[in-house]
Amino acid sequence: MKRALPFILLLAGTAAMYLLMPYNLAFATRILVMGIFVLSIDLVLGFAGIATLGQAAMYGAGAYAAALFAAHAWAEPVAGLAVGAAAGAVVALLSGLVLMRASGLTLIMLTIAVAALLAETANRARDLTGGADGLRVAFGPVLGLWEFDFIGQTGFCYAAAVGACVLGLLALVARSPFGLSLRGLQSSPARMAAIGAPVYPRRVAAYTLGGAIAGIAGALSAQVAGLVSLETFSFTLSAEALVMLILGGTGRLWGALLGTVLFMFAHHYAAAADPFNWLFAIGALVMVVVFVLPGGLLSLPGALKGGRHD
Amino acid sequence: MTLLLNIALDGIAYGMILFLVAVGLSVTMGLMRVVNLAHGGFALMGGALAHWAGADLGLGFWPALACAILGTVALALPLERLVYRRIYGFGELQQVLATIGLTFIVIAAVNRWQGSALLPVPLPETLSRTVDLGFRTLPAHRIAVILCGLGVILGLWLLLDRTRFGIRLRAAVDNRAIASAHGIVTDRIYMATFGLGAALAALGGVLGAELLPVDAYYPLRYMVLFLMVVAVGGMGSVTGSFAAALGLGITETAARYLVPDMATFAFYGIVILVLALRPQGLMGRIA
Amino acid sequence: MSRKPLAALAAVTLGLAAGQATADEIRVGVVAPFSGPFALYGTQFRQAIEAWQATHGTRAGDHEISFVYKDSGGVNPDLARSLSQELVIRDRVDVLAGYVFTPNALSVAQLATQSETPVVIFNAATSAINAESPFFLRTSYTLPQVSAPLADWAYAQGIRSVVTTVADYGPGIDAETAFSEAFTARGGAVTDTIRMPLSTTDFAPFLQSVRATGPEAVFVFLPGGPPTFAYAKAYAENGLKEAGITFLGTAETEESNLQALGDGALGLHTAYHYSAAHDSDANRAFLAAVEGLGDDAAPVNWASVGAWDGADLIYRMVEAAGADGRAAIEAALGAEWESPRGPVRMDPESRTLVQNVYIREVTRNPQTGLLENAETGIIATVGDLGWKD
Amino acid sequence: MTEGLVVRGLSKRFGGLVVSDGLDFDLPPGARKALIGPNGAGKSTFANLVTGIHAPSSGSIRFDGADISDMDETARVRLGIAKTFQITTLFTGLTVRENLRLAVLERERRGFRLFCRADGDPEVEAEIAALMDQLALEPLADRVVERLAYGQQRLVELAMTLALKPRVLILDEPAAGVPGSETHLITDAIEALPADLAVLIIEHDMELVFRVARSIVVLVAGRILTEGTPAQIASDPQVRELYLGGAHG
Repeated sequence: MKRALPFILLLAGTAAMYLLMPYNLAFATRILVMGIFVLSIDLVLGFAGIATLGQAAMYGAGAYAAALFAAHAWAEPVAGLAVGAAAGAVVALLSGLVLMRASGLTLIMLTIAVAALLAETANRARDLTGGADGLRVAFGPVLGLWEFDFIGQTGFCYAAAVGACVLGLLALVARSPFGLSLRGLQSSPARMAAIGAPVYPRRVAAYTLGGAIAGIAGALSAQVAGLVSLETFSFTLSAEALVMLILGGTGRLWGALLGTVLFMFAHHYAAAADPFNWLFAIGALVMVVVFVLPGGLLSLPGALKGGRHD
Repeated sequence: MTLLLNIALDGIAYGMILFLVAVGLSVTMGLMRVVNLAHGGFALMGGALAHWAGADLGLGFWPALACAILGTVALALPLERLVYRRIYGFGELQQVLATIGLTFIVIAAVNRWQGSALLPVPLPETLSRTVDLGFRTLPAHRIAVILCGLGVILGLWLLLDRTRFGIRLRAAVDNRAIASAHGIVTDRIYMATFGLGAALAALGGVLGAELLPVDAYYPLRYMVLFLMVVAVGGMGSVTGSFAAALGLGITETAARYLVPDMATFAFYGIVILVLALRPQGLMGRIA
Repeated sequence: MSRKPLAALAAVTLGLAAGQATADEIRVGVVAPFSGPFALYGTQFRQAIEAWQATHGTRAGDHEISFVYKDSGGVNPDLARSLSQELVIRDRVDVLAGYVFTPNALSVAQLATQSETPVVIFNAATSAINAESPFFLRTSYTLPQVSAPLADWAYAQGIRSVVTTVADYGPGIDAETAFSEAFTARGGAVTDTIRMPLSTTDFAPFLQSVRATGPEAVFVFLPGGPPTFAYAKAYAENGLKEAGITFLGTAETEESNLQALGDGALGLHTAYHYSAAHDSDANRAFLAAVEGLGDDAAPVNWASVGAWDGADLIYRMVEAAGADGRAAIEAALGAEWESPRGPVRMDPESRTLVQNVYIREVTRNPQTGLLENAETGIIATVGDLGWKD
Repeated sequence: MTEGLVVRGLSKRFGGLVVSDGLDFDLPPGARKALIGPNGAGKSTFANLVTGIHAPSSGSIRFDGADISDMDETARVRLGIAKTFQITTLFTGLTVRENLRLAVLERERRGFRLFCRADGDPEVEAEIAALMDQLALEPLADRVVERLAYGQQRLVELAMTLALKPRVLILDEPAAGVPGSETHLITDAIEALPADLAVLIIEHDMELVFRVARSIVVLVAGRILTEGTPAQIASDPQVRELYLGGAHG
């Protein structure tokens, strides 16, 4: 029962968003998409300990792949998600073969460089991608049944369903031998090698899986917005998502979700009220979390109790 | 032949600007092992102070530059004490986040103070002239930057390799506990080094402004560029940053002459190639 | 996913829409960057609108007009669309306005069409945007609109060879195409086309290449801000002016960064639809209205005038049609008025303004001592030359 | 006939520095050998060469007749050559049970399994329980490793290494850093190791060495000085010179 509690809370939260914010469904949908993206970073960074500031490379690849697939092959969104996931996975696999041999600052730089290269490629391939103008694509009804409406009901329910699937998948993975081995990788690559685990292939696998999920998030964003822009590859997107993850707490799925929801709400309301001071607020918030709550907000109850959680 | 000369000249001039804007980071990140994403923030402080001194106080270029460097150091030292001292022992990611947070605060502060428009520092007559080199002209400013870059690398080499301060700094970085045991006051050494990094950041921000114009969002716009130079050069090596800046500068300049639309690919391609083959950077020590 | 809540919500929304038609208050949602590197646009939009309301009141016909502002940051179509949707559905705005970047404008096409909400674009200048929804209107300009007349003017000045240097992204290439087509159609020769990476800050290599080619003029298109600043500097420093290579630009000498360019900018030629130095009563009234806002007034440039004319157009639409989107579009098409930039007319087909394009030269105003874009003549009165239906 | 680990002419240079110089070494099944020598003699480098962390500059390493000189660490562990580190290296954020589970699952090559629970296999859980029982770790089973005493962490590391079911076990200073009151835990555990397991102990603690080793190799400056039974080594004048003459003991 206790294990199911977070799921029940999450379900209730999603339903509450739908019922309490019927006029803000587009915003609620963006939270869901971002949540999936942050989960993908959590898998790569929080579980496997692979430091990245370039996860947007896979997000953008997924978004463009889904849009191009819809424009030239089949406009059904669920198929588009599969294509987006595949594109994210392929980009992560190919870049991961080089990147996963590096670590630390070098790795961070390489992830940034890969995203920058992809952005430039998409910019250059204007005939295909529309370049800086963006690529506008009309997607068909979800599973041929539900048309995307401008109020955003279909978009929200669709994103919630996809988000639930991704979360379910990651909850499975987190408890699997693979998930355990990722935590091992993060904790001590030397020890992993000493127990005979193939460290490099395992890191590539983790990066690829994270890439697939980022690809799904990107594809989903393309579908609900009906548009893809070069900004899907941007450093800002990677960095912002990372801040959300750290805010919530790394290495735990709920941390990723909590951080995303809080950050997005804070941004939506605080930034609307005072865009300038928002930057002050976010800067201060990040520093407070790093200094005072390195485990993220999810570690707050434990910290308040005075004891450390086990 | 003229083309080759052009590439060499513009490449060195551009590379030297890259070196000047990144060398402060090479000091804080390379020597002190802090992934200091707020480096651009200190350069911005310098640029904004110089603009303020020039435009609002009516000072000339050189007094404005001095004002920028001193002002930035004056702001950096308390920050070292309050913020950086606490993050020296953190992991790379934590350092990245803490310094990104600091960068946001600096941007917001400058934005509030000076607005979001460009913050130019008008050059003095001596630097805004163009110098005739026979086959072409070159702005005097670029020549000054090249000389300044050479001066900085020489000065740092003397400081780090030839003085007691340098020896103590390297001892402090390599092993803080042992250095303390030998009576080296590591806190002061760290503070002085950090001040040096901030001063170099301000110098680079002001001198580099002709190519990398300063506005409130300067730190975010060029953060990746600074980091790339230092990462390619190798952590812990000022000489490495120098080589990387010149190498990247000449490569990108050559691409701009020969295949202008591929220049971005050339830049990132080289970065990926170098880091994939030598993860520790050109002259980095293996950790 | 049940159909029930959908139906219920649709009913609610329709009910709200029905209530709106009789309401006296018309709300306009402005989506623009109010934070980040492009925050100046948002400030200029807001100040132009406030200046308009300060001088023209808040009533149009029988309707009270109010504006709601939303911060879209930079290029972020997801956010722009979500904010616009929220404005239409929750804040019940009757008109959307603003939109600095092309992707952001494109992202609301479907929303505008489905909800029949007129969208008045204050800035985004890619020709193709307006084809995406019949509810798009544009009070700025399009790239071909200014680039092609510039080519005509250059040819008329006796310039026969040009090298184009543009930023390697959509708008840059659109400008390059429009200029080259117009220039070669006249009989001129484009001897080289250089596309410069968007992130470039060191323009010396490109301009040295231009110099080596030795054309009579160089055409440039760059995004505003630091790149433009660095390019203008590099043009002066690399001796192109001395070599007799004329600078042909568009928005490069816009007013918000003009003073920062310094003396190096003197004599630069640009073709554009608005200069803050335009000599007319309408412009003086506009400048006075913005200055009347107080010390915080941002420099006035094309973005300000786009918003000012946008407000003008919105007032006309509301006066004629109230909250009825379709009727409002009908009322807007063909509308003519005297703008601070000169006479303008909303082209019924391309839904972009037909306006004068001026040739300007950067000079120092002897009275204020400041740099300004002195208009030396009208080159053309044109609509969107890039419009393809 | 199994021949175990056979090392011939093994050398390792780091730049100009020769750390291992033409070593010949045998470790048949059931062996209990100790490698001793002063600091800097190249003991840890030897261990790293055997386990594949470093590649040799020359020479060969054979295991059960097959040349494994070019194999990487992972492949050697999978052949059955396992080691503990000089400084305890564990998954510090995980519990004792999770550390052991990870080792067992990797040995079983299940690390890529995505869709079953890591703790879902009763056989694996039973094996973990047996290992903890063997080293008296049960009371600590669900404690996070980083909060254990150092001697306890040492035991966890030993248990993890045993979980790999190795045929060659290299213990790099198993008692280093362990308080005297806890050393017996380590000694007892080593004495209770399976009889057919080949064990190499690198250690400074002579008491421990003389208690568990049946044969001792003395390494000085990258070369083997001498090899013999504990009694022979204890009476060897060269060794006495080395250890009583001021070098570390």
